[in-house]
Amino acid sequence: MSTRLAKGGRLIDRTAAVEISFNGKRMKGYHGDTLASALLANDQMLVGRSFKYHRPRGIVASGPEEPNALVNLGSGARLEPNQRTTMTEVFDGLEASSQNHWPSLEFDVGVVNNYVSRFLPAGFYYKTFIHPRPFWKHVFEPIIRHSAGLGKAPTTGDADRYEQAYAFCDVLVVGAGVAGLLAARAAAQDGARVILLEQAPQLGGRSPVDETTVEGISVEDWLAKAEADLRAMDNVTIRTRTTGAGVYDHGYVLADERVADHTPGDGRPKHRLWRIRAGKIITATGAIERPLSFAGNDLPGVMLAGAVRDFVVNHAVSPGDRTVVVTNNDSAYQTALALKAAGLEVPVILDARDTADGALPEAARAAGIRVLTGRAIAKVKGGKRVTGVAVCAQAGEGAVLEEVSCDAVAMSGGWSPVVHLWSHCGGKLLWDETISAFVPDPARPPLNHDGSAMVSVVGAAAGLLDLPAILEAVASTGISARVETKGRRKEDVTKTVKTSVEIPPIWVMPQGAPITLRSKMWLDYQNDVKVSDVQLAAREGYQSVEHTKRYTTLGMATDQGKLSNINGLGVLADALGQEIPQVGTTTFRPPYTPVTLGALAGESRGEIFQPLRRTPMHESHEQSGAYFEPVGLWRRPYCFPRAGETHEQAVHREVLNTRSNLGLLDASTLGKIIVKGPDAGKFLDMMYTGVMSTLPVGRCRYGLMCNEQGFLSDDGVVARIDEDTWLCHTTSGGADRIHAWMEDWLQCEWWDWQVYTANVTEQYAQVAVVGPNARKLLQVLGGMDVSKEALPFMQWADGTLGGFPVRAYRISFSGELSYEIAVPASHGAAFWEACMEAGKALGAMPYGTECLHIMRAEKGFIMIGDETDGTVIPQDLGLDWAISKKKADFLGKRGQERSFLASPERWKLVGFETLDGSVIPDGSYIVAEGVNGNGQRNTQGRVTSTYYSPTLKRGIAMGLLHHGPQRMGEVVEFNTVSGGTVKARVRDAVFYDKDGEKQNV
Amino acid sequence: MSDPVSALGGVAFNGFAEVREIGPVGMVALRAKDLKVLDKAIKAAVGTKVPAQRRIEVSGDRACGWMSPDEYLLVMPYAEVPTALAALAKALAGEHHLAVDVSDARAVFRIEGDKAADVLSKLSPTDLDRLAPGELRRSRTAQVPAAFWQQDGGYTLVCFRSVAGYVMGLLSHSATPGSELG
Amino acid sequence: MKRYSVFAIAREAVRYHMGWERAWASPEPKPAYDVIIVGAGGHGLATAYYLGKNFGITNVAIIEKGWLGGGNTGRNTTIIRSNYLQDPSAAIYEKSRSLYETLSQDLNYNVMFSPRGVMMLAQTHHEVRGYLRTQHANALQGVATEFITPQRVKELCPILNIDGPRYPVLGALWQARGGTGRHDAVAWGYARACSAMGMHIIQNCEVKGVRSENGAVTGVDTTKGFIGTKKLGMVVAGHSGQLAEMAGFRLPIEAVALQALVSEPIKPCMDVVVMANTVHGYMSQSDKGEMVIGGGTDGFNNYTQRGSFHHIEETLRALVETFPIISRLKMLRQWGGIVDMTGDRSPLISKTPLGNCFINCGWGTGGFKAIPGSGWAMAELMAKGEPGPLAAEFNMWRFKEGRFIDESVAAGVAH
Amino acid sequence: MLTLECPYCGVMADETELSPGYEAHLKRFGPGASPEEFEAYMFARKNPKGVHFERWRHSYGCGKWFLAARCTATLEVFGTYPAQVSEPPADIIAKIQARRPDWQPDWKATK
Repeated sequence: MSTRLAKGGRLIDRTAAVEISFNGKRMKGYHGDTLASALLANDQMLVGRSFKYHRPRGIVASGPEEPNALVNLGSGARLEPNQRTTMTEVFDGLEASSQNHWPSLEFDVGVVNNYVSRFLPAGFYYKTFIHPRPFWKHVFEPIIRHSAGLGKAPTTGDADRYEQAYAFCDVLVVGAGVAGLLAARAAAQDGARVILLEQAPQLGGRSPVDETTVEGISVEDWLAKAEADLRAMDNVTIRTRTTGAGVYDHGYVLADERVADHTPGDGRPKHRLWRIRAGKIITATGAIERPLSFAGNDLPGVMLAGAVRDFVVNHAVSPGDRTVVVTNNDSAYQTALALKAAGLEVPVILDARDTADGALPEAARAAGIRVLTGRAIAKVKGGKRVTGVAVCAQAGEGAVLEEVSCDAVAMSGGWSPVVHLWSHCGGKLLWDETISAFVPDPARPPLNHDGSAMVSVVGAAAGLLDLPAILEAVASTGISARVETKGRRKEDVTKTVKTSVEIPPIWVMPQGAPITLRSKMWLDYQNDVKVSDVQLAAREGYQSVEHTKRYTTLGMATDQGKLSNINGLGVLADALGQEIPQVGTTTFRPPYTPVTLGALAGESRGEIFQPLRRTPMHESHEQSGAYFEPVGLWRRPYCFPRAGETHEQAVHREVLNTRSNLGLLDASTLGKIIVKGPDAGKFLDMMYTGVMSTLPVGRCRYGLMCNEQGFLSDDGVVARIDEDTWLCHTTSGGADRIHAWMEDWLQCEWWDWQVYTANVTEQYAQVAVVGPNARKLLQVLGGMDVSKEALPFMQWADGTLGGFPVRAYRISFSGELSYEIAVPASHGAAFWEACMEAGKALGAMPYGTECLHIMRAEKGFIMIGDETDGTVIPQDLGLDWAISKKKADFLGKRGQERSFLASPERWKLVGFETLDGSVIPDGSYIVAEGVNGNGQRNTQGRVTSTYYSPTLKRGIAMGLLHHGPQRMGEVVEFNTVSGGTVKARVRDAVFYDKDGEKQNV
Repeated sequence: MSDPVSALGGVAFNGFAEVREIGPVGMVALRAKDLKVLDKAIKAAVGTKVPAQRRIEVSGDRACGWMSPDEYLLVMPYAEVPTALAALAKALAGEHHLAVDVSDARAVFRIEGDKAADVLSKLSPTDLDRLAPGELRRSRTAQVPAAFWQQDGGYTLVCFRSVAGYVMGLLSHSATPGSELG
Repeated sequence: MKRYSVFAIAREAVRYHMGWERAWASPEPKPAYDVIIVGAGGHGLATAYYLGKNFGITNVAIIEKGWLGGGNTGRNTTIIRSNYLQDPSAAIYEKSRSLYETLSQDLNYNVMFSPRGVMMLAQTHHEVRGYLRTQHANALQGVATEFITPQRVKELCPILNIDGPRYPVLGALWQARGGTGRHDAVAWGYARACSAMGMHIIQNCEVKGVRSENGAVTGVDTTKGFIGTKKLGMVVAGHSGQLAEMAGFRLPIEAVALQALVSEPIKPCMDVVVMANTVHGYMSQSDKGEMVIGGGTDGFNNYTQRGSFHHIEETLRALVETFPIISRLKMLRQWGGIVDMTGDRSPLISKTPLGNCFINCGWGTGGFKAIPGSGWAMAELMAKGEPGPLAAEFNMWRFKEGRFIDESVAAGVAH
Repeated sequence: MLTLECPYCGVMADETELSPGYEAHLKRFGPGASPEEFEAYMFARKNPKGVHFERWRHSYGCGKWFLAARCTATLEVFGTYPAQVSEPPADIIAKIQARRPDWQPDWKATK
């Protein structure tokens, strides 16, 4: 059984005990434990179930590569599924539960899949569940879905907050093992601004476990000095608990800092996502140990040798009293020695190699450990945990030579450099036969914006698996990044130094294992992919490594193949009779380890999810109980419901009141762009379909803007301010877009024209004062002459009203007597209040956007976004009067001349009134006879605006109809979604006050 | 007439740095390029010289910032805008230019304290270590445009008025105690 | 071709699955074929399949630069729907969707079409009107869609936050027979069926040149030598511009990166596909339990299959706000593909300036759902030399006339 | 995640401070242009896999459009320059050819 040793444990603080719970069981751990080490210390070997077969699973690794020991951490608003126990620091009160089983971890019904696993090989679901057809969705798929998945889905929102931060540096070093520390120091000593990231809470990487001395002094002292040196330099920033997650183009690196995972609820952000721009990236990300493929290698108690060593040395946890070590390289002997040193038994080391005579094997022998070379594990014995191994010859087919009882197996299949960050942005790899692994190819690095190498690799990540080689690489050629920051280039370190470590390719154990054994050898633990599955994929022609991966799901688990990819590739290459470099590798995609979505969303939640644009009167509307609708990033009052009113009732009241008394609209969101200069008139004549250069000073003119395709994109009233200044109003959503559009043409096409623009939308609050009492209100406020004579329709004037400096425009979008009053935004709220106050006696009520829409529809005015949808030209809307026939050119003119746009067969705007007075359904189409070549019902038009008119007490509508204006009086049919139609008569689109008597008073 | 009201009425948040909305502040956007009289015009309006690329020239409560090759931001007390506009109009008479009052279209914030830079570092993709004194940077804070510069041991930040509430929310979230980048 | 079935699995299980035959052959190219399709993605393979199935044309080679199904077919978010606004789009996507319904049976390969339903949220009044329009159009197009209430939205997808606060859900356009499929299986299933008809799928064979005489293609130069053909079909998505250039014409296409991501798997919590276009994000849950999430496209030409990361962040902001429970899930993997965007964001299934050369491209962000219908229409075009009704409107001359098929009028983004 | 130097501000701008604008140096065709010319102006794009000239706007900065020479296959940037030119300047061409010796302009220089 696994347990806590009486002494030792480099990282744990035995004076700081914490209590945790796992599946409701209370357990004791120490500060400095990971959840994995604490579980092992409490003999919790069985920690989860696999994805497909629901086989019992234990802890395999000690780092982020762990595929099995994932738990639901916390509960409620702090529940996090799929937490890696190996990366979770314990804290007092930690709650965790195991995943992917029902009803319990010990007794899981899903394990039935395991008993029929022979019927569920790789890709079985592609070959079955085909008949009967509805069964996939309704029977098979639900079963598969419930059997798959891992952690629990949270059911509530998140109690924690997240944030992001930007950082910049000359050199970013990822990984603070010996190589990373040396790289950071070298770069910093050259004056570079350095950031050093380390995923663990402490620096040092594997060195405290794997080394005794560095550069002649004890590893502890060396690390302490290295850290102290770095911390003393103010051009170095060290961030622990921070994983370099992804490398993107132009030196952009994403790093996930786990700020408060280990102190939940302390008010700090849970994670902080760093977005770092680095001049140069040095990855010192080490290497990950590979499992060996032998039958039963997935049983709880079979662990990576390095992990066993970590748990013993770092946390004083033994995986068992008797641990068999199985390996193809020397490093696992360190595990045997560490176990022995901790007073535990290592009954045998099984080494697949024919000889093992390096220093470590000799040391093991000297320590009295039995070493057998040329040997392999034929089979691991046990159910929910290891009870022993059957030993065979590696060269044979698995005939059992002896059986050894044990409660743990420490395995090492060699080490794979962590090349992820090198590869994210296109760095290429080389197959290194010495260590049987892919290493970065320094000749083909990922490129930075200037074409230079963006990433270099040091240490074990570069394939240098021994400390002397790492040190020699630094000493002999220096850090390439360091020299490059000074503008020189040198050969990359990895070219000149070779590691002394040799790792032979051992992909299957024993090499001649029959199918009965191969179908029990796990490559991908979590996804239950076995050696036999990869071989099956190869036989069936899924020969590309991408095909094999996708067909078998190899490497698609939450560890993304960190443990399984190379072994799987080896098996595939053997099955295809090819070399590994020919087979290639799958693409490494970010992130290196999974990143919490909340951290990626950052601060953008709740109130600051998106910018909310507020007018100066926004608060007043809120106090008035306005119901808002989003318009772009603005929110505009849709209506101002009173107590007991529905929105519809409120809108109708607002319409009737505005038409009979006085309505006030917050029109501040309307875009306002000043265009000034000697060429401004010429410029506006290009921007608008009509002529603006001839507009007299003091006058207003309605204008249309089209894109180069000819489609209508915006409209608004243009005012001539002085000889060379115009003010262009745009739609509420259009101000920024139209301003950018103007600048685009001025900067990129007509750059010699003398025109300046300024977007002054937010400088002014604007109030539309609308209705028969509009003039009276302004007269009550007083200060300027707003009479018909002084300020006729479509003119503007500056002056004061109620003491406010204003610009008054006499324009109308409602058909009523109407003014739009612009005041500086800082006075907007006060002006609005003044209008409301003065309007009390005149029946003033605020109105919202829906009332505005109905009033304009009653008048037959078009609305950008309703009558237009990006495919409509002004001519479709009968706006030919606003299109100059004289101008040689304007934006959109040539586009409108194209055959489809100039065709007389287009749908054109008309009004509709239903025969029964009802409202035509929103979105309805006008049906035509017959069907088209695809069997779709023919259409001849559609509704674009349809409302109940409270003024006329009936439904009114506008829409586009084939040959519309020629068909007045005709009855057409609009479709309904229930299959029926609504009959409506074609008519003029102006329903109300056709002669404009109401606005010209 | 009422007193002018800034977007947030001077709201403040005390986190690990202090964040304050200030204002109203007088601002004029001036667009002009390659004019001999520009020196004189800016001098007359705000009393500073013409800023070089990306610089802001500060003189007491007035300043002139470089916004683009043909745009300057003139800063002054709110009440002085009409005078400044008149001065510009006079100095630039007959020259192609555009000078408009944008005082009401902007919101201005101060971020103060030892760790003021941490607040901005969370929101703006700019290298604040390399932001020189007197340098005006136009960039973004999270999802909206902003301009900022170092001043009086902190930062002055200008954004659009309509998003002042959003920017205050961002700055407060970023300045929450315990979240120092440290 | 040995048929796949539960009985075949049982038979093979007894002998440890040693008797399965290859899903498709790997032949060397012949000197010439009746038809060459360049591109063994979903669209190319489907084109070949329907050439054989509907027109009896089987002397066909499908040439692939890399591995079959290795482009956008294997990189998308597998959404299948046909609730399009414009008639030509609705026609081809509905044809496609209906072919997906029986594709597993037709191919004898389980492509796991799962009609779990697709909903497109309406979160502004403008969007409500847009979807009501689509619904009315769909009613006349024979596409079954329905505009549903917020309450129904919540019933169908309980993890959705319909109350905002920023963008409360006002309703949704719901297509119950939309859903998802297994993208790789679609390519593999078609490949197996094509191979069974005797067609040649030639992988790792890059086209380096297109030869033509008198306005007609004679064959292609490839890394495996010259291969002659009577008809050429170009079905290479993001690389269409490159191939067209070899053939001597230019396309209304920009190649940009589109990104997607998956979370770590969790137990089932979402049984529909949700698209939230106001905030720009969409999500579904795969059978494995991963949340499958789509991001936006970059706005610049990019052939790297790596997009710009801020699009991922923008998408996740939107989705965390829409589905608050996902903030504690983790992004497991993100990737990009090269998508080909036309001037109106609708595809080309078209004749070209070369008489016997045809092109199928421009599917932009919406290609997967179109695979069967696209193949069907392209096969008809290639077999007859003239488009049938499904392809007719998707010709490449529509841009000159201004005859757009513009879906963006209904929704901010098309997927 | 690109960084491009704004030639007006002289800052290395983050991609998120910029707005992309696709192919540069398009010649506008207006009224009087043939259908083919207008179609090509609106739609026919070089869309090259390799050296490309494109428009960017420093939208969160100075608001100005500038042009960039960039490789669409590697995302390397050869240089940026102001938008007020009808073809890439000679120094940009030289920078491109320094790194892509085989690359040749596909237009005829006007000066």
